[in-house]
Amino acid sequence: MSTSQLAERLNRTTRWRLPRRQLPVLVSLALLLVMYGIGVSQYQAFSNIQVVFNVFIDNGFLLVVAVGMTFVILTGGIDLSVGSVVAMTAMVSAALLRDGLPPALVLLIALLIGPTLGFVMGCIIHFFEIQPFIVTLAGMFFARGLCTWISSSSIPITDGFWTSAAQERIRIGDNFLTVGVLITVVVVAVAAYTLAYTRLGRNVYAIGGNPQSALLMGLPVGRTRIAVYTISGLCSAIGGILLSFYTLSGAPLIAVGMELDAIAAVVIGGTLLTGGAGYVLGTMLGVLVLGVIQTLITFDGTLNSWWTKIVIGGLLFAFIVLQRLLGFRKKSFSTR
Amino acid sequence: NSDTGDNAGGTAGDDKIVLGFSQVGAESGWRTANTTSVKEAATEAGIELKFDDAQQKQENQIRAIRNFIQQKVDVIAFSPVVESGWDTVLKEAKDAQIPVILTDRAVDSADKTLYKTFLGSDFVKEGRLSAEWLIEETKSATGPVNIVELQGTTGSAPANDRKKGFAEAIAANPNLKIIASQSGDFTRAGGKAVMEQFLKANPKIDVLFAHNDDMGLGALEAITAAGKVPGKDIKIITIDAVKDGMQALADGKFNFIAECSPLLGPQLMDLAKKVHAGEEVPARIETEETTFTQQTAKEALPTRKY
Amino acid sequence: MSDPNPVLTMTAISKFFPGVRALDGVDLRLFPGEVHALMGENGAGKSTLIKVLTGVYGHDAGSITLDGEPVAFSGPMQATEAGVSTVYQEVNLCPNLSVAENIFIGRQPRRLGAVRWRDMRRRASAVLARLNLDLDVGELLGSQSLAVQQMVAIARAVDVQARVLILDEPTSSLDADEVKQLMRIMRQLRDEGIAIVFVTHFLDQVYEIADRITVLRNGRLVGEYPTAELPQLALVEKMIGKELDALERLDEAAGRDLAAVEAGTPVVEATDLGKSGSVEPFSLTIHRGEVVGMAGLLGSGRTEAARLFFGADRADRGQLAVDGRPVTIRGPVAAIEHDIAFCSENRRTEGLVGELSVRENIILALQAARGWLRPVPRRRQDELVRRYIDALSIRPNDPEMPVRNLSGGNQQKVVLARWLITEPRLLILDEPTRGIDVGAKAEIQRLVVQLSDGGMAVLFISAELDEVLRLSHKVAVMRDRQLVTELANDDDLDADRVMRVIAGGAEQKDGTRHE
Amino acid sequence: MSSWRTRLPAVTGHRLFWPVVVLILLLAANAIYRPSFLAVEMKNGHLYGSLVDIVRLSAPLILVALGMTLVIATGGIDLSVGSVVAVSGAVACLHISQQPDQNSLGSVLVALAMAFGVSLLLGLWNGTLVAVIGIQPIIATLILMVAGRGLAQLITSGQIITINSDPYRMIGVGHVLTLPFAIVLALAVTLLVAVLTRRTALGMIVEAVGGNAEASRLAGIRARRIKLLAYVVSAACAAVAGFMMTANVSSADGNAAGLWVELDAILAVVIGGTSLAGGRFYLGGTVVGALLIQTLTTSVYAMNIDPQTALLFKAMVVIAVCLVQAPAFRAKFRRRRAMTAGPAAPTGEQRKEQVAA
Ligand SMILES: Nc1ncnc2c1ncn2[C@@H]1O[C@H](COP(=O)(O)OP(=O)(O)OP(=O)(O)O)[C@@H](O)[C@H]1O
Ligand SMILES: Nc1ncnc2c1ncn2[C@@H]1O[C@H](COP(=O)(O)OP(=O)(O)OP(=O)(O)O)[C@@H](O)[C@H]1O
Ligand SMILES: [Mg+2]
Ligand SMILES: [Mg+2]
Repeated sequence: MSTSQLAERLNRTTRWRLPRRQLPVLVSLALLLVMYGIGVSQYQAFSNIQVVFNVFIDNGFLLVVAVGMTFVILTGGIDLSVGSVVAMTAMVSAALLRDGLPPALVLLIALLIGPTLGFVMGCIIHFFEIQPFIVTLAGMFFARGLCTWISSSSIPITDGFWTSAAQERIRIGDNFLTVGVLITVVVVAVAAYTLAYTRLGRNVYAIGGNPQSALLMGLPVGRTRIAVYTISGLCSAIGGILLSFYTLSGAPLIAVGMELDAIAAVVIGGTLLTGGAGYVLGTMLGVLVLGVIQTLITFDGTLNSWWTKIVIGGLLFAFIVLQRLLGFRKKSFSTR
Repeated sequence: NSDTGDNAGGTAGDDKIVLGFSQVGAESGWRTANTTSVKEAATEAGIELKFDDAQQKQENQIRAIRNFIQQKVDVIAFSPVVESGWDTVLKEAKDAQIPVILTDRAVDSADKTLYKTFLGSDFVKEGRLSAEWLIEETKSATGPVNIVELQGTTGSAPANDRKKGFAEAIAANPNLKIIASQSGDFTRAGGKAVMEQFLKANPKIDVLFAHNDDMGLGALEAITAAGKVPGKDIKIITIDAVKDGMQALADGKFNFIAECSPLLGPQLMDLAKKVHAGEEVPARIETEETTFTQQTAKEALPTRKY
Repeated sequence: MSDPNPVLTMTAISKFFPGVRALDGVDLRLFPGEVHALMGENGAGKSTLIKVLTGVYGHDAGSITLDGEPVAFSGPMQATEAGVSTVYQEVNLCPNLSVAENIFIGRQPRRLGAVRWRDMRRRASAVLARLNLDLDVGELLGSQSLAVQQMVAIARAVDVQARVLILDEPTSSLDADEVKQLMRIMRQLRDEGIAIVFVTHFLDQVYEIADRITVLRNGRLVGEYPTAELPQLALVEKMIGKELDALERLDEAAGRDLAAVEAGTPVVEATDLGKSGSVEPFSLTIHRGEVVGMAGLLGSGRTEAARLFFGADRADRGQLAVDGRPVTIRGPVAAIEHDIAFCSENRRTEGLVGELSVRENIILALQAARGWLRPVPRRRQDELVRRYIDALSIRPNDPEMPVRNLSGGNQQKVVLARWLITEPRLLILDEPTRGIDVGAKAEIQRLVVQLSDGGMAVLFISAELDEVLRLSHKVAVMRDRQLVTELANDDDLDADRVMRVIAGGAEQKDGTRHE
Repeated sequence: MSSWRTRLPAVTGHRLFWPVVVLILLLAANAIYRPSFLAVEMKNGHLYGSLVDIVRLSAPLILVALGMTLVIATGGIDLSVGSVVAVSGAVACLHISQQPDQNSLGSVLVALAMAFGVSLLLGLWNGTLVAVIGIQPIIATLILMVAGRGLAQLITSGQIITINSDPYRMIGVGHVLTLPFAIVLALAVTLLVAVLTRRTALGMIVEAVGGNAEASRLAGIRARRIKLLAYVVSAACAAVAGFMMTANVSSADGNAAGLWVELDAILAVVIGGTSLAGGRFYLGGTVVGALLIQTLTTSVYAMNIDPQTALLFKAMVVIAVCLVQAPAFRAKFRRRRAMTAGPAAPTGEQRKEQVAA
């Protein structure tokens, strides 16, 4: 009948578009490899596997935070509190450890406050219909305020569990990874699975696509929205723990501006800020891009402070424009 | 440029020392002078410098140190953004047998073997010197002396230490009282905005203690706008001794500056050569610093480098 | 009907919006195994009643029972769980998800908590096949035409094993064949004992399928009638609340004189205009005072062709001439400069700015044409807006109401008004009567006749062949993204013949017009 | 929704009612802490007092936030304003510092023109990335946020450039008719933007683009050009703010000038009632938002709140503003009251659901 004719034609005309949905991610990957290649060709030591490992070691917490941010951005929201929550988690852990609490308990408390704050923010956003930007900005002030309130100077961590977690080297040949990297990988895997294979994950995409429709389709919009901010809080808390492994201390001014890095990583990874489209793996690429840019600059070692900033901006620009031109993503989905 | 890359590859026989230096950032004129000093001194001393700017982030600094280790530089030097949290990466440097020199700010590692030496000023001492001058100055004062304090960025090491040094030193003197203390974020604009409100809230302010020159310079404008004479109605004590600050001191607008010298370059290069050669160096080297009064500032001003 | 126990009752429901009384003591009874038509003019409160029922809106008075138990759903999620499945007016799906997901989201097949994608796609294909629709369910919904989206929404609702199925204007963007499929499914579900609420402005469909009719007017209940006892004319009168002569007068407009307009000057001529991947090159001339109808199946490329005239999409081959002079139309701005207007079929994404008021939406195109430096004086705005609110009977007639608060049909009228005030020479109307009630539809049709009599050229796209035939001087038929032929609208042209051409039977693509 | 509006005077329904209430509460708290807080006196022929300080210090924020309002109205966001502030200040101060006579009005004007020109270029850059190349606004402007600050430091060589130029100082601390010049300037720019958007059709066009870009395009609006323009205007406003900030302390600090001002500006815009999703914008609201934020900062100093807890204080106030401003929040309390007063609505919560019919 005519409809099937129509459908058949539709299939014919649309099938070739299929890979295009993943194309931006592939383009990002290719560009990342090109950047890595440039590094290798320029600096001898760049080709060490350890350099790649270091990118993961040094950006693990950012990656975890960005993964949480991905959930939020996929619903069309934003979470500015992540950097402060990271600092707060590290700070609280350090303070509690200093006071002699057992590490297991500290870990539990530290992993609870982030999600709790996220939950509260999610509730405010949902029930009172206040823009996420402003709620999470208040959350950012609050968590950072809590940091300086706990202590205005940094608190070292000397706890045995923490130090061994921090300094444990997982040898792979001549190179090594840290415990933090393993945790990061687990978080990324769990997040990717959640987004792709659970109802919660799919609801996240639906809300990002069109929140009103999602509501009318009978999806638990409120619950999901609160959940993503809680997840983001949890990821920030995990990020904070990783950071406290990484630096073995809690400092009130650490991770300032990390929210921007995380948002940048998510968006560079191809996620739409308006929500509804994106992948955790894209976010991982985004973090790696930022990490490789930093590494390139360190290896260069000739840039002074301001040129560092200009070059970071320039590399970001080159990457994003190329990504945009090669990946050629449609601006948004039209319902046409 | 691939030839620096080759050098960084660490051909052991190469006699040119490669120094990896991780700077905090470029958050102030002081810091920039510090960077310039290190760079110039490196060229002069024939040391190849790998410079990295951490943009005030500890994460970046740790990353930089890791990369220095990868590049097998001969010596690593850095000005820590915060005191704590360096053990892990310093252990890695130690394992790679690369000596580490701290500059400007200390770290709080329990394991002192992680670094060879710490070259830098003592922030607590700067606060104390400022207080001591004030105590001397107000010896004859009978009534209470009202002090307002402009702190640096909340949570930063210099702010914490200068506040501490100052407070400890004046504690003994009941006449001296800090009546208000706020953060001016080490900036002129911050210093000015805070001082404006101090002036309105407190009819009688005798002394301003600012954690750096810039905040002092900002406060200066607020004081003038309020119709008071800086240096006379309100005595101003600051720290750093950057050029504009010294000028203000020489002009009689400031009363005292405790120097915090950014010119660590030559000393650093010396140390780098020594530790590279395996010589023993003292664990703590203080920068050669002094204090300035209005009189000494006038004399010193023409020869100041920053 | 036979069953004495209603599955659902709504009693004395009232709902107020700021300044608007959308519902005022409305009752609705729904019995198992019936199709219940909910009828009323645009803005009568049909959609609101449905949203109150499913808990999208709270209500200010009244009560709802389901199976005799009082219920108050907090939202569509609860309603769905209780067995009330709804297709809301306007497609409310997620364009960023695949077709399959849109059908199954929230109730995906799972194993151990993990969504089983393959299973889901297979079942989605099966559900769509039931509606005689065969498409790649892995495709994004947003890349499908509005009609397909509408079908997907229906498929989603139908697939749930619900006791109550609510369809708010599901047929407005469907063509005859799709409607037939939908009717078939509805009958099947009714026979299974499901109660169906059916909202539409197509009276034929009501009389084809509905068992009973509830009529609303201005937020009030007019009455509930068995379909058999309410003749069509009486229904219309109940809906609009007065005697209807507008409808009769329409037929006078039929039988338009093609020769006369063809003798006039061509306003726009397309020569081999086309866009690869979208529309095959076609040629079409529209004269002063001529109404050209466009007929074709869903997705035959009518919209695409119309967009090329307006520069909404840029043609990559062929020529467009306005007044005999070749022009390049780079975009809507250029088209508007040549006095072309385009009323898009998708009012929500391409027509309205929901946040802006009715007034602002109406003057938007005129203002854009004048440039930002020369604002339309407020007095003139008010006067223009007032005139068209009255002419098209846009309700509520408050020019400062945000347009998104208007009912679907009234929104459509706002888009129409926007283009009418620019006084174009070529007016492209893509499904202008979608979702519009009988009275207003007659109004719009009369307007088209009136405008063309006044010299305006009109390109009229509609899924309703009757309407096309009634208004056009000639009918351009599209099939498979090709303009297959032009048919003069003379006495022996009727819907059947057009249908045959559309289906690709009788007439061949010979380029010559059937005289 | 309608019932309370008829019950209470129309003012409480005004969008700005609650932010203004919080603003007044803050000022009242200050006045209680120190009664002289509200005092405005004449000193050397100038108005002098904390209130004057607040308005003067908020002038640059008002400017930045005005530009930000337009950008946000088009559905974008501009993170680079802080960097533009730094660059414009740096260019102007650098030029002046190189003049033999820093007090010459001519060279100050040249400096201003140069800096303004550079800023317009930066705005054009942002606008091009967003409107022409189609990069997401947040990331497009992030590029300049990072690189622009580097640029500012490059211009100042990382030093603080101190100048001694009376005409330039005028912008930051000068007075006209007893009023600080900065206030007058901010007022003038506000009026200019208001006239440009509300006396012409520009405002509505911007709102249409932000509300539905595709529909606007099909209505014949050059949506790209409007977006581009918004970024240019935003940069222009930031440039003037840069002059004010640097003139305030007679020095250009490439690192600190305008640091984090983008967050404050966005906050001001949002408090003012403009949605980050784009569409309707409210210039008056933005001004109130900016004043509120500056009052908050000044209160910390004036009430001598411990810097260690200042951020907590700020967080509380911000969240309080948002809550009282949110209709949904107030509705909860009204319902509470209604419950006790009379028969309650039968269903739970009424959704402020704005689904198109
Ligand atoms: N969110 C809202 N805010 C204010 N008024 C509203 C809102 N939603 C609907 N209305 C008003 O309620 C009335 C009923 O609208 P409704 O959508 O129910 O009409 P309808 O019968 O479905 O019409 P149509 O056939 O055009 O779809 C209209 O006057 C409309 O303007
Ligand atoms: N961007 C796109 N991606 C995929 N398919 C598309 C796209 N645009 C159009 N199509 C398909 O091409 C077909 C032609 O669409 P068009 O809207 O022109 O048809 P139409 O005859 O106007 O039908 P309708 O009555 O649905 O408006 C549609 O069925 C649609 O599925
Ligand atoms: Mg309706
Ligand atoms: Mg169409």
